[in-house]
Amino acid sequence: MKSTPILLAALLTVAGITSWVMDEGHAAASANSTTPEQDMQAFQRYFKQRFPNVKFPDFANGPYAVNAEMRKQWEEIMQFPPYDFAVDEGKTAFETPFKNGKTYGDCFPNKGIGVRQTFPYFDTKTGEVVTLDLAINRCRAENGEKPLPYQTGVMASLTAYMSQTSRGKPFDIKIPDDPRARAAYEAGKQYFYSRHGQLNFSCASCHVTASGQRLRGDILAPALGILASFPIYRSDWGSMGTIDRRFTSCSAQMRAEPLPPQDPTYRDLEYFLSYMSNGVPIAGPGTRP
Amino acid sequence: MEGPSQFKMPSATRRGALAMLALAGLTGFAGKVWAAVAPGWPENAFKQKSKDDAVKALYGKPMTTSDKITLEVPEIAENGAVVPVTVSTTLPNVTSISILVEQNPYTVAASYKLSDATLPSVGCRLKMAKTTAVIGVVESGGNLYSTSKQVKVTLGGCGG
Amino acid sequence: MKNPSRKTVPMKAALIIAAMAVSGAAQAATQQEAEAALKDAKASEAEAAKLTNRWVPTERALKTAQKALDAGKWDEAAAQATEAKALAEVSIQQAKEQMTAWHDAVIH
Amino acid sequence: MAPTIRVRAQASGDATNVQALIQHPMDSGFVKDSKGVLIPPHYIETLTFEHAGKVVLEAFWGPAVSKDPYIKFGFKGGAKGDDLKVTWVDNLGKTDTLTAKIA
Repeated sequence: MKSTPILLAALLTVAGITSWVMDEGHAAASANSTTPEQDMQAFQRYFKQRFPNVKFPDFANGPYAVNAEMRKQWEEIMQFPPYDFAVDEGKTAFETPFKNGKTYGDCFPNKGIGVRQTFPYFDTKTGEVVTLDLAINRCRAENGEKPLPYQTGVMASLTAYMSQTSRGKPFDIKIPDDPRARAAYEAGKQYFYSRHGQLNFSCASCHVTASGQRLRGDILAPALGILASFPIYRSDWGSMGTIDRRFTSCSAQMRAEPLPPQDPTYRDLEYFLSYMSNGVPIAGPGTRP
Repeated sequence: MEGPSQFKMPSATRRGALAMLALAGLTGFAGKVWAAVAPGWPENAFKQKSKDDAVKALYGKPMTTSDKITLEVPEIAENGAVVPVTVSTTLPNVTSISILVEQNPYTVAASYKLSDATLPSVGCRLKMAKTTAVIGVVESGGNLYSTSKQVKVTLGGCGG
Repeated sequence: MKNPSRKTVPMKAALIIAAMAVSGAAQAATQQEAEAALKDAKASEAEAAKLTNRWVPTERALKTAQKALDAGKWDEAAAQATEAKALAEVSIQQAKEQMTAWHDAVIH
Repeated sequence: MAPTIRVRAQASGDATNVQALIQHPMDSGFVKDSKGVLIPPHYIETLTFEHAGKVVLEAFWGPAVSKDPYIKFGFKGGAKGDDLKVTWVDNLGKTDTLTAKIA
């Protein structure tokens, strides 16, 4: 039973943290009475007020937008960012034809160039949220190729290249007039604000209420624009990672058992977060500590 | 870099390597055999675990502090795995610049040999095990100068 | 306006109770008791999974319990299963509470 | 093997500014993998830059240089279109070289 004291300590810590986080609790309202459009306006207003000195497009740069000391190191690293190798690999993979002679470009509008900002979208035919990563693997399946693993490797390289061709284009996420699309949005919103895992944290505990503050050595990124720089090269990983890799590791850090990559719940979460960030320009691929 | 200088190992090192090779052959620890030393690489200096021993192994002479060296490091490293460090100097006739990290497992992080055409400024990214001093060492006109700065390294693994 | 901090009180209490339950669990156990405890814990974890709220430590305790059971260590298996069960029950309570409590956190 | 070296060399005035990024694990020998086994040391020991037959920088690196290492320096001379040869050798005897054009 050697885990017991640690467990106990963790639980007691959480009890403390809970009240700390909740002290800043927001006025409650019947959340379903607001439209996504109203949610987005409130969401963006919150972060603009919380970080009055951050220019709106700069929210794409996460912790570097809100912390000067980190920004200096980031600018140093951006002189020759370590994701450059991934972008090269992604471009080659993107342009290399499948066995049937077709390419990724054939699966996307505008041949896949400059389209990152439109993902994820709600597919009214299948009734589900489609992320860029999912679209890439569906493209492979349609062309008789095996799916790529979602968290790192070629998938990260492909999305790095596709993001780079989309830099500066503002997030342009739509919620079509379809009750299923609205339900997916609401599910993502609920997941974002719900507490999960042993540490009793929600996504919002760190990336809304405590955003810009230090958690151990790191500065917590504001939720606004938080996906705009993906995929990212994290020094901590020493490699590239996709949004799935980040969601999975966030879950694990909250001591919640991660969902499988591209689980519908994670896709709904990405849909909600990206919609909240409408207008923030794509800045991926990015680097993070 | 040309030529078979690969084999210009000091004899003691070579004997050691040969002994290791024999040992590896006997015990099957084949992985060890592949340890090679690039030509010119100051193997002994990279083994030192203190500032004084490192400087002695690298240069064999004492150093004095100088305000003519600029050491650019972050106050708080965003991640100890990637700490940007730049050493520049206005001292003349610079032949070598080295960077030491005082409490890393091995003190010498990097050492640069400059030609007479090289500008006296080098930047790189280093790993730091914990909060400690980074020391920039400059060899100028045959003499050694240094400056140092503390860099705070905190636990990461979250955020982003 | 509601006081949101009031909502967390039962949660806190549950967390502490769970921790206490865990520390009192190391009793002598038979094979049947260990197997029953593990089955019980797995049932709770299945409910947590339905609520999309499995916890890392619960999964870890379940795995350790299974290993201990396979190795014939009934005491350890029972203790780990009891820990897993306690954790799973708190995760279920957390998920149920959050079904409405999340509204309080929404930016507005 | 995909190229492991990326170089940006820019002539500006009477000097050339050089930045390079190398894809290399730079394993220190102190880090364990996910199974708890120590990853053996694997790092670049020397990195040289040659311009017009002359070594303009020789870097000696150890395990404390970051993964996917980066270097920045400058030298007097060098003109647009000149060759800059970059070579690294690591502790396992692996090596790569690339000749870039100064822009």
